[in-house]
Amino acid sequence: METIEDRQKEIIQEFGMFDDWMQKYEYIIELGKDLPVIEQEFKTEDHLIKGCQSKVWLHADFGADGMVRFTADSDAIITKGLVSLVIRVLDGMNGQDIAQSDLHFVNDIGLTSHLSPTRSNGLASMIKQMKIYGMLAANQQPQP
Amino acid sequence: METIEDRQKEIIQEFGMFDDWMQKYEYIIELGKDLPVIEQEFKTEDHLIKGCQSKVWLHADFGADGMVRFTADSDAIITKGLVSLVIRVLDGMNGQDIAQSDLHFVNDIGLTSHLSPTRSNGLASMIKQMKIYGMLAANQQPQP
Amino acid sequence: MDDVVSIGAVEKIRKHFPILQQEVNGKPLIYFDNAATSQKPLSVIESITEYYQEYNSNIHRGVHHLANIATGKFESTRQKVADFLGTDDLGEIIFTSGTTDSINLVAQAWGRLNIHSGDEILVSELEHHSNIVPWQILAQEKNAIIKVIPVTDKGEWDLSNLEELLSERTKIVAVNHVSNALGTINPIEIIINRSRQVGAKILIDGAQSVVHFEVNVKSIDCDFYCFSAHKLYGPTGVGVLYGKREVLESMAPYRGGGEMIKTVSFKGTTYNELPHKFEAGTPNIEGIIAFGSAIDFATSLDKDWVQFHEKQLLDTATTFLQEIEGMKIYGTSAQKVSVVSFLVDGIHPYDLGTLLDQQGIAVRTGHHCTQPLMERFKIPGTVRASFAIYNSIEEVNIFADALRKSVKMLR
Amino acid sequence: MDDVVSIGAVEKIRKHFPILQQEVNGKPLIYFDNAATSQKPLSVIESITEYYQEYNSNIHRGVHHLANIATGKFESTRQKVADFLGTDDLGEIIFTSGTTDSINLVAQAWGRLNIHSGDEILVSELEHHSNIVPWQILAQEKNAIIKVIPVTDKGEWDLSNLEELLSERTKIVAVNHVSNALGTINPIEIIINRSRQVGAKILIDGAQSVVHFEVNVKSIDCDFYCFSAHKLYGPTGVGVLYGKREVLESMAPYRGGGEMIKTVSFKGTTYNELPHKFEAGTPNIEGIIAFGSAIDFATSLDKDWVQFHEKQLLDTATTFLQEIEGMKIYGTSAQKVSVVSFLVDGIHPYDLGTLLDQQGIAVRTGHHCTQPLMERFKIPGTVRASFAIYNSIEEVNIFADALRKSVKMLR
Ligand SMILES: Cc1ncc(COP(=O)(O)O)c(C=O)c1O
Ligand SMILES: Cc1ncc(COP(=O)(O)O)c(C=O)c1O
Repeated sequence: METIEDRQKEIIQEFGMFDDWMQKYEYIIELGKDLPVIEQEFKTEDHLIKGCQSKVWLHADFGADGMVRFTADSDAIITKGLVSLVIRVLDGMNGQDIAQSDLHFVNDIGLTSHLSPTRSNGLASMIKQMKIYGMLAANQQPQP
Repeated sequence: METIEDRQKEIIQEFGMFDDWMQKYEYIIELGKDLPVIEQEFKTEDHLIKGCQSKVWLHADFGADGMVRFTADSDAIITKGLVSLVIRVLDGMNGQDIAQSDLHFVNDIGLTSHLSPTRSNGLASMIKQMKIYGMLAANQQPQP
Repeated sequence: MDDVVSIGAVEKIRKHFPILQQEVNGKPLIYFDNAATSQKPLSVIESITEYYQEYNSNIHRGVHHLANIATGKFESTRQKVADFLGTDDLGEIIFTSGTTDSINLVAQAWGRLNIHSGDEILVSELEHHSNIVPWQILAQEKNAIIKVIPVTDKGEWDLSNLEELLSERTKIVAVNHVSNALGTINPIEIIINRSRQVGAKILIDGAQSVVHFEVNVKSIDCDFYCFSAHKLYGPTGVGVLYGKREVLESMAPYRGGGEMIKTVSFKGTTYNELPHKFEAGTPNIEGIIAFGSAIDFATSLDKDWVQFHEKQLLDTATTFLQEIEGMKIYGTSAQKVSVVSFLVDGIHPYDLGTLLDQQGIAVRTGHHCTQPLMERFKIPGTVRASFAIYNSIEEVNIFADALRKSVKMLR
Repeated sequence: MDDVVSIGAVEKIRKHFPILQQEVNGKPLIYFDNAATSQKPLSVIESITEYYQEYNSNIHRGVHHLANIATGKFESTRQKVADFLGTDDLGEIIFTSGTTDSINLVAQAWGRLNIHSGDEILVSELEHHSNIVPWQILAQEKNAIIKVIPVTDKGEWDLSNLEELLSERTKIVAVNHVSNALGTINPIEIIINRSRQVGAKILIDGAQSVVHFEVNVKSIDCDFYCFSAHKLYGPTGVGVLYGKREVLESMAPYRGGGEMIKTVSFKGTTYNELPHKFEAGTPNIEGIIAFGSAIDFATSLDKDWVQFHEKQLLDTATTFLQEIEGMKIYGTSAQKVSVVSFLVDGIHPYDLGTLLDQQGIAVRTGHHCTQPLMERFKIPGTVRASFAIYNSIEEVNIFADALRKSVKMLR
């Protein structure tokens, strides 16, 4: 089975193909357009991630096997693309693995140094929230 | 009779003899020590000139002929020396002449550019006050 | 004045601004975020260096050489500001740390003495947060009421109900000279005239005006005028509060400390004369001295050329923007400074800002500290391009291409 | 550490301070006015130039490259200040425009909520005006009482009646860490300990301490600690307020404006999180970034050497001063920083200052913004020489000669 690490490597490889950031953004935007949209009912205040100029809603479904499924949306397409990258890495993974994951790909593809501080903060907040969900799932807590 | 202008020229000439400011200050200090001291009864709040780190008391006596006599004191000796220079120029002069005088010697001997702003302000305040006394004397106002 | 003259002039002016000679993301920097803060000419940067290398010293009350030079230069900026605003009275020029600080000073030092329960404060819907929140804090404390001049679809004041908004209870009218979010030049004369009739005091937030056109506080006849040095080629951390002498004299002190006192004793303290009464503590000495150089720079510019050039930048940008499908420009008054705020249908302003930045172009996105105005237009924010004298028509054209490309990518 | 090491070290340090390489009145500048403001190392001056030439931009909420760099550097100073003061919580570090501003912030934003009629505020007789007047303004508004810790002939706190000065009514104790006029290092631990017992909050005015020795706000356990960048090798117009998170959170905002809000609406405004809640408007961006370099410089110094060298400067000066006839030194505590305040019998301090300046030596004369302290000693002011790490023993010896000469001239 594919691990979180495998998926990160895939993304790093993909991003290695681009010559400049405009191309990377083009790809991120495409990813954003493809992101399966969150159910309307979850686009509420308590699904909102703080710390961004754009809005991000995140929802998690816990499987009985400790597996977590994420859906998300954003009003900004680049943000959505970034969100979709993280989801691609963590979606369907085991709660425990999510909670303990080290998402080094964000750094490796140059996002950390390239994004604006507000955007980085937003991304970091989202990853943190996903890890919390992972932890909850691992502890077999009822779904929030 | 000696005019205000004559007296200024004298001072400018005297100061022209010094090579540096330490010598000028030495001279100013000597002048300060020699200044005839104001009567104790005039060392009051309303004889105080504002705008100086040191205190300056100034008193004026009006003669019947429109002539003004100044006495003054200061708690700082350099200030006293400066005061004594101005008094030397204006003392015993006609009120009208005092009021209209242009004390260019202050500038000519380099005091304007050399003194600290507080001290310059203090000196300017004193000169202004002396001119006011001159005007009062010229108008034959009763002595303040 | 024709294009050629203008291009030559811009090239000459750009030489004064070292920051403009750089690349961002591999593209020449195009700085269109001037309403947030202006860039600084070399003369301003050099005056800071000179200060620190030659005569840095705490000012006032010093007897030594360095303190004397510093005090002289510091006070000479006050003279320059007085000349710049058209007052002869140096006591009317208070240095603060910025427009925000100036407005808070008035809201506290004037407001707490003069605003009572049920009194009214009139602001407008297009104010910057800095000209809203200080009044809200005051109103909350005093149980006073904030009234709001609404804004039309064009981004202008709707003065049709001004009579109802103003009353005997209106104690102060605090409004913007130029809107930072939209660029609208507001008809402050009308407001001032009508406010005088009900006896209200008038504060003008001039943060966005002084860099674009001349302001004379005496002919405007306002009680307070505020602006920041950093939007006028000067350093950050420096602001001006102009106040009419009689009004300033009637006010309580704002901050207590060194400089603002005459005598301090535990039996009772007396305050210093204007302007020092409102300048407690060590001021931003270096900043205020450098601000003097900024004013020198600003006043050395040919006013007609500035107007001409800024209008050309605005018109060129407005024309190309209107050609983009789904474009909506916010702020379409005929009276505007060189600021253009817009949104493209279905595209988040943040995404546009990001892609423009990739192409070396600095614009601002978001609510521009004017949330009530965004609420009025029911938008989360805009993309704002604000142009300065050192921007060129060529830069606007590059912006046009970059924007078209970005819109295409995001659709 | 012997003299030779020390001389070598001073020479090395002086190279960092370009201002020291000049002549004043034909004599090499000797700058002994460090307690008024310190000189700045080249790294600080360069970081200002770099800011303006490379990445000047308004911070926070920007999406573009320059704004990102500026925001990053700005916030990194906050981290440096937190490390410098020994807290992990960046929300506890508020940037202000100086010590005076910091104290006023507390007096207003904390004081107006917590001080009521009949409450007591405890200060000491040796406070700077900046730590007296804000409390007087507050006390007058709230009908509160200011109590004063007296000072002994040696210029130390007289704590013999501390029990009577402190009571259940004491709501805040606001005192000086180091006296700017006398140099005394005050035993704040004792005061803090006893103040805690009556439940009072504690503000320490650290304007004169941080440049001389290390301060850890967590081990001191104060509620507030204030200082100015300009006395710590940094620029003017920048100050720090450290506050305990829970205390800061309980406080009302001080200034209203941009940055300090979460949402603004005429229906109601909500405030931002710490530290931004207290930082309204565009801050002194350039100054705060350069302050980061100043802290880097300060922390790069060998603490032991600083202590050793400053003590040597103080001891050398004290020894020669005592040999002058009619000399009286004010502030003779064993716990002192490198500051010496004095008067010579029958000679006005202003005259001494003037003649020293003629000889290239910058000292401060006057009341040093401590009029109640001057009143206590029944003097109009003093001559104050304050020494910094870049001063040399040789300079102190030149000072000795110049002072003797001046005294002779004035007698
Ligand atoms: C002990 C003390 N407190 C407060 C201040 C005020 O600092 P600032 O003028 O930088 O606000 C000073 C500076 O002279 C000081 O020495
Ligand atoms: C209209 C207006 N008012 C007030 C301000 C606040 O100025 P500062 O942040 O310099 O205090 C600004 C700056 O953005 C502004 O544009």
